[in-house]
Amino acid sequence: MAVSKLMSENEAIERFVDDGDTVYVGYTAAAYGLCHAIVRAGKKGLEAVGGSVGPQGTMLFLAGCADRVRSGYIAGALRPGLVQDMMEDGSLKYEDYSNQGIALMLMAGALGIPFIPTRSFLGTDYLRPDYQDHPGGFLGPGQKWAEMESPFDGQKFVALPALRPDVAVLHAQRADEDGNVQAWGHIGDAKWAFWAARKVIVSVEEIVPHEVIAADPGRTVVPGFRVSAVVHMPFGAHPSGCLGYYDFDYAFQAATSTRINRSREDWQAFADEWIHAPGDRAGYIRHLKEHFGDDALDAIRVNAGQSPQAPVHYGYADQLRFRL
Amino acid sequence: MAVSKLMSENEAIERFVDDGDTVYVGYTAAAYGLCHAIVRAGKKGLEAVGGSVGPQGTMLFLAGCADRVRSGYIAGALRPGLVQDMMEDGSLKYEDYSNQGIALMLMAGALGIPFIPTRSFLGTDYLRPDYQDHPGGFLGPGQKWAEMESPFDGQKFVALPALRPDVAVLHAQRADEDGNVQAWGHIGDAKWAFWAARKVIVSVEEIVPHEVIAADPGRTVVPGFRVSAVVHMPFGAHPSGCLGYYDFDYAFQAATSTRINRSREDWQAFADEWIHAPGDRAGYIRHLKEHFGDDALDAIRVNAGQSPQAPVHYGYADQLRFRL
Amino acid sequence: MTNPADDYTLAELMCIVAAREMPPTGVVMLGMGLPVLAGTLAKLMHAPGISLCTEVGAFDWSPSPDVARAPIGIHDFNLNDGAAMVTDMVDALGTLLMGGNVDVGILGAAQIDRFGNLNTMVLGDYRAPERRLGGTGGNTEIACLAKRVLTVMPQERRRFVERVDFNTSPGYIDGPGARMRAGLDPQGPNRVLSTFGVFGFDTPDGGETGSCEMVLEAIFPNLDPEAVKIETGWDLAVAPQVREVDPPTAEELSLLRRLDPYHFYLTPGRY
Amino acid sequence: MTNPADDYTLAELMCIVAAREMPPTGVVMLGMGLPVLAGTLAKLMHAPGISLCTEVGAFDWSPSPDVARAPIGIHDFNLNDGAAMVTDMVDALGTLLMGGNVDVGILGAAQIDRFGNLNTMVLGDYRAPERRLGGTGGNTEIACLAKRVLTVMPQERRRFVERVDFNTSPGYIDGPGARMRAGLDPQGPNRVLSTFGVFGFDTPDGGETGSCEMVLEAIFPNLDPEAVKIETGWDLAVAPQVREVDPPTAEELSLLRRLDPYHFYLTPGRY
Repeated sequence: MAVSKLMSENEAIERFVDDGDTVYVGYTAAAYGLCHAIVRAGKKGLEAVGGSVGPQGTMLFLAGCADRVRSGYIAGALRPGLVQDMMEDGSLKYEDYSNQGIALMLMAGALGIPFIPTRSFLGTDYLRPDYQDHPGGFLGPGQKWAEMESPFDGQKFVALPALRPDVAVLHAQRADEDGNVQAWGHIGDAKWAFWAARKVIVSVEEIVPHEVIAADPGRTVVPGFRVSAVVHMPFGAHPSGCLGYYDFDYAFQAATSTRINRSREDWQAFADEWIHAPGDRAGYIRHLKEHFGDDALDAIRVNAGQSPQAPVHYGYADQLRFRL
Repeated sequence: MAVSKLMSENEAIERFVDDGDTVYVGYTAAAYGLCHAIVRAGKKGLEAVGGSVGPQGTMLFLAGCADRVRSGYIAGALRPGLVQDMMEDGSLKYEDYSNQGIALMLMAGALGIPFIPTRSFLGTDYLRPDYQDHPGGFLGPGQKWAEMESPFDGQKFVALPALRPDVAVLHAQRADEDGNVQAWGHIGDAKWAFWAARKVIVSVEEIVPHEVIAADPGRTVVPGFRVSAVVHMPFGAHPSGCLGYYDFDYAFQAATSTRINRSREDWQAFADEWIHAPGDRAGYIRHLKEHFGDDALDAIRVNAGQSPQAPVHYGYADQLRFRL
Repeated sequence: MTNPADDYTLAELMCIVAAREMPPTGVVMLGMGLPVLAGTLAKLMHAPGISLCTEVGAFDWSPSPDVARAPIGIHDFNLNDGAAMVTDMVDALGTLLMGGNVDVGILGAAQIDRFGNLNTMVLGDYRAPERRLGGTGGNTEIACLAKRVLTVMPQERRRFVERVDFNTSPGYIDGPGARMRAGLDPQGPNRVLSTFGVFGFDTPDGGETGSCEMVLEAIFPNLDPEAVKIETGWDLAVAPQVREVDPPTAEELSLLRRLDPYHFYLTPGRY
Repeated sequence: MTNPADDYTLAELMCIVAAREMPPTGVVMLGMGLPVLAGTLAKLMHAPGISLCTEVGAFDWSPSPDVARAPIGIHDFNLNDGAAMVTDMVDALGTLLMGGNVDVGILGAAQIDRFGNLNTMVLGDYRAPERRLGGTGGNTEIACLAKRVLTVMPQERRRFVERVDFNTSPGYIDGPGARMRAGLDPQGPNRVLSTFGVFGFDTPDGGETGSCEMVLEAIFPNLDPEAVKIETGWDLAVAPQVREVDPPTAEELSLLRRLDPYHFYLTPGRY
């Protein structure tokens, strides 16, 4: 409780990400800054998991940090490039699920149950027997899912095994030093990653006093006792966005995501300039301003959107008229 | 969307509760006013379900509206009285689960999956073969749960069948006329009842403009398209409480819950005075003040508790610097 | 209807026709890509009563009439502005979709086949891919579990194929009864909106009976059914009466273009 | 330690001893009844580092030092005041408890037996009840899934029974290995805090080996182990060295009483 979990991104990754770990790297609460720190730390043999694995995950593939992916959507493979090549030449192994599949598997992991049933995947080629041991995969047959029937009504379903990542890297709006995290807005599968992962590393736009958390505990998405490290990292999601703080930098994203995926040289040049040389996210933001001008972040400044209107009160009576 | 779902409690019950329905009657979002309306409407053959079925459910048993209960805790059976007698003489059938069991079964119902695994109940007498067809029950063997092993690791678990109540009656802090409901505070199993039930009837302390809902959509627990009826019912949870509006009326509760459970005569006297004669919740509150004085509600007025401190902004950029 | 706009692309009309296909009310789950643009257009013009939802967790999104853009994908923050509820993916693809609350799913894909199956996964053999794609996202569960599916796809012979290389998203699979045999519910009436026309499926009951094959029902102005057949990879069934699709109205076209200010959606080669 | 308070009830000391049993840190799930009072006392005095949680959905509740009352049951709204997170029952009994995040569960019950099994369901035969009880609430899952369990129960022969009438909440079931055979994890070290003393269980490894029977380890001041045996429904095992429990300190007793201003918890006959 009283032990601060606040630390730098480089320390957090060094302490809580081990080579070979299964790492939740999602799309919605995209922790670009933490993924950059993983690249800097030169972690190896990681598996990236997420309902969708965003461009920050692409960097883990290109840097050789991650050689496996378990996901429903791989942003880096959307268009021709290195990630598609790696999947085709076997240097990036993959097990394909779907957004819902991974989200439910994370929920099952969080719930401590062995699997979760779904009626998705029925009638698809995912379940083809000759695809269960495909050369691109790494789980092996029988471990990816199981077709079953309900003991109550015979309904066919697919049993998806629980997924407990070794570690999750996530970005959110705010937290206190104890690691109580508050987030708002549509959150994708990140909600369950906070609970499924054995270790949780979260970067946030703002560190707030515990009183701010306790003033609205319904806004908390994970309590501090489940969090290993909190990193104060303004613009930690850039070039993705953080609701209420800045929007997606689509220009930067479109330019870089195509470029880094084009050739090894392009990737290395990007990594040297934007990941290694800056040293941390603060350096990255400084470089962004040097490179694009002091107004580099103006385009993503929030200038629309709403805030709560009506009062919310967690009110009760502290003196009662009590008769037994 | 644009069709108002606002109506009186008596109309809502008449239109959306049918004899024989399985009715979610929980503990946390206790809809006393709606349960009183069920008693007034003289519904028959209902089954009450909930992780815990609170004293408002007791009234459904005593009034003869409900003759079955599927729950982990039955408030009316805590101490000797009519409810225990009914369970012992067979006039109230029961299937015992647990709070977690029912909560998970509601979640499974909401998720549209046939069952949910749990490691609870393992090692208990719930699973004794000779208890599966017990005289007090109504589900029959094989329908209550199933002991299974995980196809992935052989882990033993109990499969709990999905539970989809025909209708849920709930009380919350506020909603708009479309039925978008906002609630805050610890909410027990009510969260999943809003999604598991085929029909949702909700009473609220305040009807707010849709703009209030849209200003903080993260506070919404169920969207209007899942809600059948919204009832504007101040003090609709009394003698239970509504966080931020009034606390539990422990004095009233302690007095009445013991009394109504003591004898048929006591129950009938209570029902006549507090349910039938008042006609609706407004009449009930008027009678409360006539009976206990105009300051009857002072003891439960909220005078402690917190409100959100720090700003929350659902902010984004409405103009982007976009390059493809 | 006002004078038809005479200067429009087939892709623009495809999105407009998709918007026209929306029912007046119901819960609509938006897939990735063009469905977001078409759904936004429908909500603002053709079907204000629908409840637009995304797998990311925005429920019943009602954009203001002067919204600056259709969401740039389903992660756009502007989906939080006007939503009645925002939550997570399990609530969206689980509680909402699996729970049976989604009336219409609107999808895109890389390939579609004669039974309306979609492929978002791979070109060629899954075990030895010619070209690997990004993956299915929520496409699979929407196809499995929505009560109706609308598919928006450019009419190209390489994409309208006899049999999808990988069936990520079941339509009628391999014909009548197949969905039910697989453990899925009937689904429909489904529609495909392409850059050439509008297709239905030959089944009166969501896949129980009928051939369950795609049927050309309506065609865009100044196009010939033969042109559609040329861009279709199987012997396409054609309805006895092929209706001609109304061209875009000036209002439809101007709103559609206003909703895509960065040409994120309608830049040729991106859809 | 300050001068012991000399005027206290055995029930008061039971709650105080339960509070003393709390580890310095860890996640604690509060069962219904006296556990709420004992947990609140521990958080404010003995173990400020613990994270108190309830099945209703309050996580890491940190009451202010001058809190007006221990929560009147786990539904008391004051559990929202000082909590780090408030959520629902699936998150509490599912994600938190089943997920393996609960270090200590603290429970009460109607009956306990020599293996620490609890009964919250029925007196007599479940198929022909002598007396039906309210039910288990979250007691069953906490007993199944918490890493350790502390049980708080008045020492009465009718409640400390050879075998519970209905095992709602497994301790060591029927002896060594039984939890694992049932599919549960080992659990412990468990403790029972009664109105007469403190009990452990004869197992070094959470139920794999040892007799797994309840053992009297400490006794309240001025009580004789024979008195405990008289109020125990089986031949109770007694540790070679039975420690005497320290009486309440003045601080413990005054805080405990301040936390129960309405005698909701410590009115004889209510626990």
